[in-house]
Amino acid sequence: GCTGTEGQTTASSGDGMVDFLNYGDFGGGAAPKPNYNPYLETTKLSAADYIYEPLMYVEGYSCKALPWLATAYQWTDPQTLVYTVRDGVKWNDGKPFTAADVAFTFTMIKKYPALDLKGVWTYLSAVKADGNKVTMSFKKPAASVFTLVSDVRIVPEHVWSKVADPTTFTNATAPVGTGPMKVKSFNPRQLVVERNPDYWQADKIKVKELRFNKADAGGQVEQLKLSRGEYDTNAMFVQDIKKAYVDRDPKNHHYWYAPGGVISVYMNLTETPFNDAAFRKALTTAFNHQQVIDRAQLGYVTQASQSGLVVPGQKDWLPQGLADDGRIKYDPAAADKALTDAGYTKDSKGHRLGKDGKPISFSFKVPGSYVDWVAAADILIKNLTALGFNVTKDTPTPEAHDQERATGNYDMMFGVHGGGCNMYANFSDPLNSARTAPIGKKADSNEIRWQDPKTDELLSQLETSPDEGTQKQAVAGLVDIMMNQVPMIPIWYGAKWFQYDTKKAEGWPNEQDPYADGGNGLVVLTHLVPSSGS
Amino acid sequence: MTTTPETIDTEALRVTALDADASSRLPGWFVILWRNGKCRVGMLMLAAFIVIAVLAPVIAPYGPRLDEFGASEGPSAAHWLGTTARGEDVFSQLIYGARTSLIVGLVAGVLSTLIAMAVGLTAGYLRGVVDEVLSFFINLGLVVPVLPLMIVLAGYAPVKGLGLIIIVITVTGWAYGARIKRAQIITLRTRDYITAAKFAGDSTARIIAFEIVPNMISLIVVGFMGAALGAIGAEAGLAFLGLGDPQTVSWGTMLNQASLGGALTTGQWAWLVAPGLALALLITSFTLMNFGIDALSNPHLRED
Amino acid sequence: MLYFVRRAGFFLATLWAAVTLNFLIPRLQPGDPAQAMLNRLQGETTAVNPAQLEAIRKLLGTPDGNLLSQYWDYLGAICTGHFGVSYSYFPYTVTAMISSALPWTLILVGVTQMLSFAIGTLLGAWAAYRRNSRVDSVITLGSTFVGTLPFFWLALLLIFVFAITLNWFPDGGGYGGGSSPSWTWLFVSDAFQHSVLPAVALLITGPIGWIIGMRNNMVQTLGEDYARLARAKGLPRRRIALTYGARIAILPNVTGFAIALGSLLGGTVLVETIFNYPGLGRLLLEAVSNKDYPLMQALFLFTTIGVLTANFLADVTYGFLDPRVRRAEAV
Amino acid sequence: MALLEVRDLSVTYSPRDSAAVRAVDRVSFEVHDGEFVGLLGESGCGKSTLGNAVLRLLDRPAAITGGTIRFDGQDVTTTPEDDLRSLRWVDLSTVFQSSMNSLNPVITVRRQFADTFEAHSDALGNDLDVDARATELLEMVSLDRSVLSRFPHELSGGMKQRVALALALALEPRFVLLDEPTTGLDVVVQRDILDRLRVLQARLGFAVLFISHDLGTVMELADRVMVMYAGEIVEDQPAAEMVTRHLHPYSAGLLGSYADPRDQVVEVEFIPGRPPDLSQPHAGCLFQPRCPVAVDACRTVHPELLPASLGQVRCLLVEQSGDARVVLEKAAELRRRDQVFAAGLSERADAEPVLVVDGVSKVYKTRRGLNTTLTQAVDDVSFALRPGQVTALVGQSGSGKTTIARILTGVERPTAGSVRFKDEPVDHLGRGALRKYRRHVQLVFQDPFSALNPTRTVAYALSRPLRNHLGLTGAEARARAAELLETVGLSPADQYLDKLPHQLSGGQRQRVVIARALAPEPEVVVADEPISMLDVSIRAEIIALLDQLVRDRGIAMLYITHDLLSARLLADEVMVLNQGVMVERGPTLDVIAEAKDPYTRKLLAAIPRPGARDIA
Ligand SMILES: Nc1ncnc2c1ncn2[C@@H]1O[C@H](COP(=O)(O)OP(=O)(O)OP(=O)(O)O)[C@@H](O)[C@H]1O
Ligand SMILES: Nc1ncnc2c1ncn2[C@@H]1O[C@H](COP(=O)(O)OP(=O)(O)OP(=O)(O)O)[C@@H](O)[C@H]1O
Ligand SMILES: [Mg+2]
Ligand SMILES: [Mg+2]
Repeated sequence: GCTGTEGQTTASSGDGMVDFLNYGDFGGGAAPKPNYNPYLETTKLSAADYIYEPLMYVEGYSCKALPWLATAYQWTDPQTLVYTVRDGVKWNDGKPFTAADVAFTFTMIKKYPALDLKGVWTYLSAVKADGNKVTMSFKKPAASVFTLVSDVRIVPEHVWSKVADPTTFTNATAPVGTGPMKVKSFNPRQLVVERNPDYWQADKIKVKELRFNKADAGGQVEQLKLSRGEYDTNAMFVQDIKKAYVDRDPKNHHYWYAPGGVISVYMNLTETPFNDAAFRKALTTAFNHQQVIDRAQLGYVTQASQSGLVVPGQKDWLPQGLADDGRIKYDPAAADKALTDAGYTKDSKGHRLGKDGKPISFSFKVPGSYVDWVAAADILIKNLTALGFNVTKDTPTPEAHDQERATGNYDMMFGVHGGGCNMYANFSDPLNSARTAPIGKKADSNEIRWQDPKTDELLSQLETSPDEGTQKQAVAGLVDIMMNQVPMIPIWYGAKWFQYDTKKAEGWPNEQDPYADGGNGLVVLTHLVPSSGS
Repeated sequence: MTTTPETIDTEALRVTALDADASSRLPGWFVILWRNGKCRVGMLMLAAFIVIAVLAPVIAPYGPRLDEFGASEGPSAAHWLGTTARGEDVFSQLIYGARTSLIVGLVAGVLSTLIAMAVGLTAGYLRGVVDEVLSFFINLGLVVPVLPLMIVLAGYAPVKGLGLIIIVITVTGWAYGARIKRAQIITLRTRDYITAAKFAGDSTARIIAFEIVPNMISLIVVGFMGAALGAIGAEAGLAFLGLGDPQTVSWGTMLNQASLGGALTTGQWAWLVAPGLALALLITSFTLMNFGIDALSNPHLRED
Repeated sequence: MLYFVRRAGFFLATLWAAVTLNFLIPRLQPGDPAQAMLNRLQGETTAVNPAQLEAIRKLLGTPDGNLLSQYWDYLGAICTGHFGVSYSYFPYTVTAMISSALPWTLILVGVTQMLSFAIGTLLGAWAAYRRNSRVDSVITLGSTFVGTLPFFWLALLLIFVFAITLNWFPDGGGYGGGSSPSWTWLFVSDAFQHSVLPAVALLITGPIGWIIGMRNNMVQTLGEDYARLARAKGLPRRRIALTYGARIAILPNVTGFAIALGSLLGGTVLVETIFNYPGLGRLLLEAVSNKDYPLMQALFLFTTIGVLTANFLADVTYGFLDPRVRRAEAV
Repeated sequence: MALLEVRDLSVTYSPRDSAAVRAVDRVSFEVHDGEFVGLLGESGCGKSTLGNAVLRLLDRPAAITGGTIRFDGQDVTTTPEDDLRSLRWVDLSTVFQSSMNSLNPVITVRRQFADTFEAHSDALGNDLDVDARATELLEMVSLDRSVLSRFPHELSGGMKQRVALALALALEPRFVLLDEPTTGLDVVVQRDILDRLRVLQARLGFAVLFISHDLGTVMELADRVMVMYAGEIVEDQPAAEMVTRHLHPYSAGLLGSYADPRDQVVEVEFIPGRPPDLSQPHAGCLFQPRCPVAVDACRTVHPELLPASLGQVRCLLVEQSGDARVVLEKAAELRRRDQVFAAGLSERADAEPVLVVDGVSKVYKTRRGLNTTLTQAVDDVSFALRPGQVTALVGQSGSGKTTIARILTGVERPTAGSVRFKDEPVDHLGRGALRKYRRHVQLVFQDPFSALNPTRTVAYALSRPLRNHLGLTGAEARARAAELLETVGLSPADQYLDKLPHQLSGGQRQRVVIARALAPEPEVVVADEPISMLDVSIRAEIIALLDQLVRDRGIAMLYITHDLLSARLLADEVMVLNQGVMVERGPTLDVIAEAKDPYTRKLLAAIPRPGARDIA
């Protein structure tokens, strides 16, 4: 409790603040070097996320855009987006933050395409600052770019304009940002950031220090440490989380695995019988999702909706009247019947025959080292075999697996898509005919080779229209395609690992209060308060 | 002291015992090994492992990948060593695992030892240009980047599963042994009895195999033990890298899965300890046999 | 003279071939660096964002084209020592990464390798000297049993018992979170504490090969005539064991040791991974799994040169250690 | 009290794979301070075993199965190993029969000396100048001090032996056991060394037990000579007595096998039959089956070693009759007729040479750090070998004889000059051609201890050439191998076929090596000291065998030896080598009778005359 005495267990002192919280890994590989360049996605240290902030923060659970460095935005026309920049924000070196910084940031990204992680300049034509307004002009209607543009981290002009080459800038000493935290100390074992007292919403930050700890590659020791309560939050896979973590301190140890990307069964749509929509649709009831979830995924995940959206977070986008949010029940009898009806009969020995009268056989590829995927594939293969298909399992290495998926060298395999907040990207990446390639060539992202004019039309509607109603209408059309044409069959949602400990701080997001997902560190930090209990 | 009749008697007894020994049709090397008590224990242990491996389906109570039991259970009457995080029976996996581990260990061990011997001994024995060329390959073998090579081999090799693992391990593992053996043979090749064998008209291969190898059996055995151990370990490592067949059950993969499956965090000691112990016991059986190997290459030692 | 020219020629040829393999093999692996980096970042259950991939490709300047010109650049890099920028530690250079990791590996693994060799050789010699006694059994069997326990298993056990449960030693890393590398007493002692567990793990599993090898060789040499004469000479038993048994028995192991030292890097992956040790082994594993070609190539070059040089030296010293190999050529 | 007192000593080899061999059977003798005792005996009769037992160096499966050994009053059989150490080398030193093999191969000769001194620094003090002392010792064995910095493999066989000998004397022990220490030495050096040994012995007063087959030397040098047969001592007499008035029929046989090569007529006889199988129990006298004068009682009664004449003898006849010499003389008469080999009996026709050596030289280069030393081992030597003829090569130890043998057989390449076999140059043959060449040319190795693979049985060693060169396989090869063993006097052959080299005595090994060289029925035999470790009787027999082979099959033979007697018996032509240079060459009789070269004359002068000391 908050007795005011200095103790080992209580990290909160009398001032109503948490002294420090232990976080998990901080990125940067096994031998991290200081690097707070927010654009070096793959090598920056995660502390950069607490230093640099976006215009709007689109939280990952229900995809709400939270005003952040911008207080508001407005589509003045489908090709023009105007942000109102927040007043009174200061860079942590004391200089004021202005709209000019935003314009500078975008101009710099344009100049160095390697920094353009979101690809905003494929749409943008110009970014101008004017007073507290920033105006973004697009080459064509580009409503879908909103989440991308909003998410770009803004850097100070007075620092970065002096950087010779921002692509190789490590920003290692005293990085200047607007965020709630400043770098306190770094060594390859531990990275400490401390509270920025001048933060624009400093009143919401009740944590004095975040300590990130370098995790080992194997994760064994980390798991042990987590289970012993050495971390206040972490994001890792833990086998049997209940026994290993929660049960050790049921009062304080919690986890919440929000649904993420959709893991689907991809079928090679250029091959028979997968090119037959009726066949694909028949398979939607063929898979025992629950078994996959319970056995292969240890109950950590939930069944995916056939709609391609992540429910319940994105429920608002679903068209009305979709039964059970688009989750389709496992019903082998129905699958059997649907297949037979579609002209795929069984012969006397129980083999499912193709339209050419030959038994259908194909392979299911799954990376050998993804133990959980292999287990899931085993279950699906069992389901398919029960329906009379002759399915062989193939276990290439993950790299080979990815390559074969991209080049279309497969019959059936798992693929991951969607799960983000950009509805356009969610559907466009896997389904847009512009994003595919002939078999043998690497597809950009449409690895199933779905080519459908109707889909493309809906996608362009979704891409361009700033109007929410129109967008929803387009999504409804795409959901309909997903439900009836069945380009792929979603099975489960990848879990966003997130464990937290309420000993020192509370206010973590969870199923009851899903204000963001566990990975939205910036948002979560503003919700944390010292523990009241114990 | 004069010889008493008894001592003469015991000697006579010895002679008959020896006659009986000679009449049994066992190969000489086996007799030599069998005589050594420790070696005998080692051979019996190894035999036991082999029997277990061969009879795995009979001995194991369940299939190794049957995952119908409660997950992460501790040892019980039904599951002597508990169950895995996926609800498989650990004991059954241990029994079946003996198969893979033995096959990989022995086959890859033997193969890489053979290659190492063929290359190393030829190089060291012939010297000159042959040596230079073979040494070139040995050196290459020593420095090829093993990790990516494994990945590449796994990606392109026509065989998969156990065969692939054995190939990968053999290809990457022979050079070290070859190097050591080459060094050793250089000191042996100038002995008079080797020259004598040349006078007897023996071919180079034969001289190496029948004159030199018996004199360096102990070194070869050490090499083999190292290779076998390495192979068993590498098999686990490969599975870890995703190059193995995840469906194969071996002690290595068991260990991997046990530690990945949180055996440490959930306190399932049996799952974690059993395969490690089995592995150590298997190698210990080799070491025990090593005590008898001395006598093979050094006849002086056959007498005790 | 000709002899040396020839040796040097073969050395260079081997070096070139090895270096070429180092170049080719990583590139034969399926997949590309940008993809690998993103996968590491996101894990398998997040969809890949094509724009992001594109940006990373631009950043790394991933050469997806002409292998030949890449090869040329690579040879140039080797000659000049400019290995370029690491992909997985962008924008840090390969040289920076390696030079910060090298001392750790050299100290931890180098020292334990040498200790392993020394301990292994001594124990092996002792076992041979007391052949078939209890000492022999205890040394050989004991060391086999302990030494062949799977390394990562043993390491985890050590961590669990001594770091997590007893809290005697830190659970990993090269030094504590609070200190940073410098030549202060505080840091050195901190680093030492961190090296105890990995060193112990290495020392438990390291000597076994040397023990058995040494024992077997020495049993052989102790049976030779010269050892018998030494006994007749009344040399102390220990002395016979050392100068007559061990001195000659150690010879085959010298080569092994040279190679082991030369290939320090390869053997360190596991220990550094488990103990989270900031050395070359971890770098290597990362480089490989991230397809960080520049880093990989430099590390492989290290190994290559290390092993080849060690080999070369072993060959040369062998002549000094064992005069018999110097014997004039006979057919 | 005697310095060494051996009482009823028995040593048994009990190998696991074959029957136990009682190699030494209730042997008793004494050696007094300053005494020089010779030990003669049939090859394989247990001399080395006895020696090793005295030094307590028996390895398994040999064990002392009875009796005591007292050294200076101390029971050596029971003294703990650690206490023995102070005794060793300081009081009790030795030269092994395998002395060519007993030097540590990886340290220089200097280190081998230093080691010895260091081990006994308590007895010597620490401030000993190793180099000075070692040089002194090496001089004693006629070796140059440059040998100090060499490694054993860089020395010739005889040089290694001399180093071993010098080592044995290094600490001036009270008792030295010399087990055939001079098999690799030429007579000059041998004589020189042994003379110095005697002088030294007289000065320091140490005792020597000298095991040797060189009857002449033993008789000349020893104060007392013991003769051993089948594990037993059969006679023990003062040397002079032994030469002229030996009592045992076996002693008589041995002495009959000796002659002086300088004599006009040289004849040697050998004892028919084979020694008994020591793994079987025997009643009666062990020599009885071969004894020409045996009586019925000899078959059943085992004679005891009883005092007779000036010493002791183990013979029933001597026991029974007052004057056994009469009987012995009669026996000698009987025997001489059938088992005799005489020199130069048949005339040899000159044939075309098969092997021509032309101006061959060999220089060894040894690198020691940066500086290289050159050793001119052979210098411009030319000769030819003809079918049906034996050419003997004699010369000082280290003069390059083995090197010539190696060059001739293609083991080593000459630095200059050429070797031609039937008009084909052989000095640069490739591997395959060499193999073919060796079908016709065989080498008998000088050192039988390193010429046999320790892991391979006798049968294997013999069957290889039979198989490769004659195409014999399986049982055929084994039968032929057995025959070969019988011809070289290893009988019953079955007993030896499956033995491993370490289970054989030195002489037995040497005979296996000879048999192996003869196996492929070669046209040319290069024999490098083939009989140095054999007793005189078997020596004579082997010479007879070789002679017969040479004459019957038309073999050309290069016979390298230090033993001028055998050269005289066997060779048609003698070549004398001195420091790599051929100094003399000619028909045997001429060379021996009227040597021109001073070195040759020295060589001849050095031949021992048994009993000469007494006569003088
Ligand atoms: N490998 C070698 N390196 C250097 N010198 C050598 C080598 N082999 C022999 N020698 C030298 O060559 C000379 C002749 O040696 P070789 O063995 O031919 O003598 P040998 O006449 O056979 O003597 P012995 O009768 O003692 O056997 C000796 O001085 C010896 O030291
Ligand atoms: N390890 C062994 N096992 C069995 N028999 C052995 C062994 N070693 C030696 N012998 C036998 O013991 C007998 C005596 O051997 P020893 O070496 O003492 O003979 P030796 O008198 O020295 O002969 P040589 O003059 O030939 O050297 C021989 O018949 C030999 O075959
Ligand atoms: Mg002997
Ligand atoms: Mg010689």
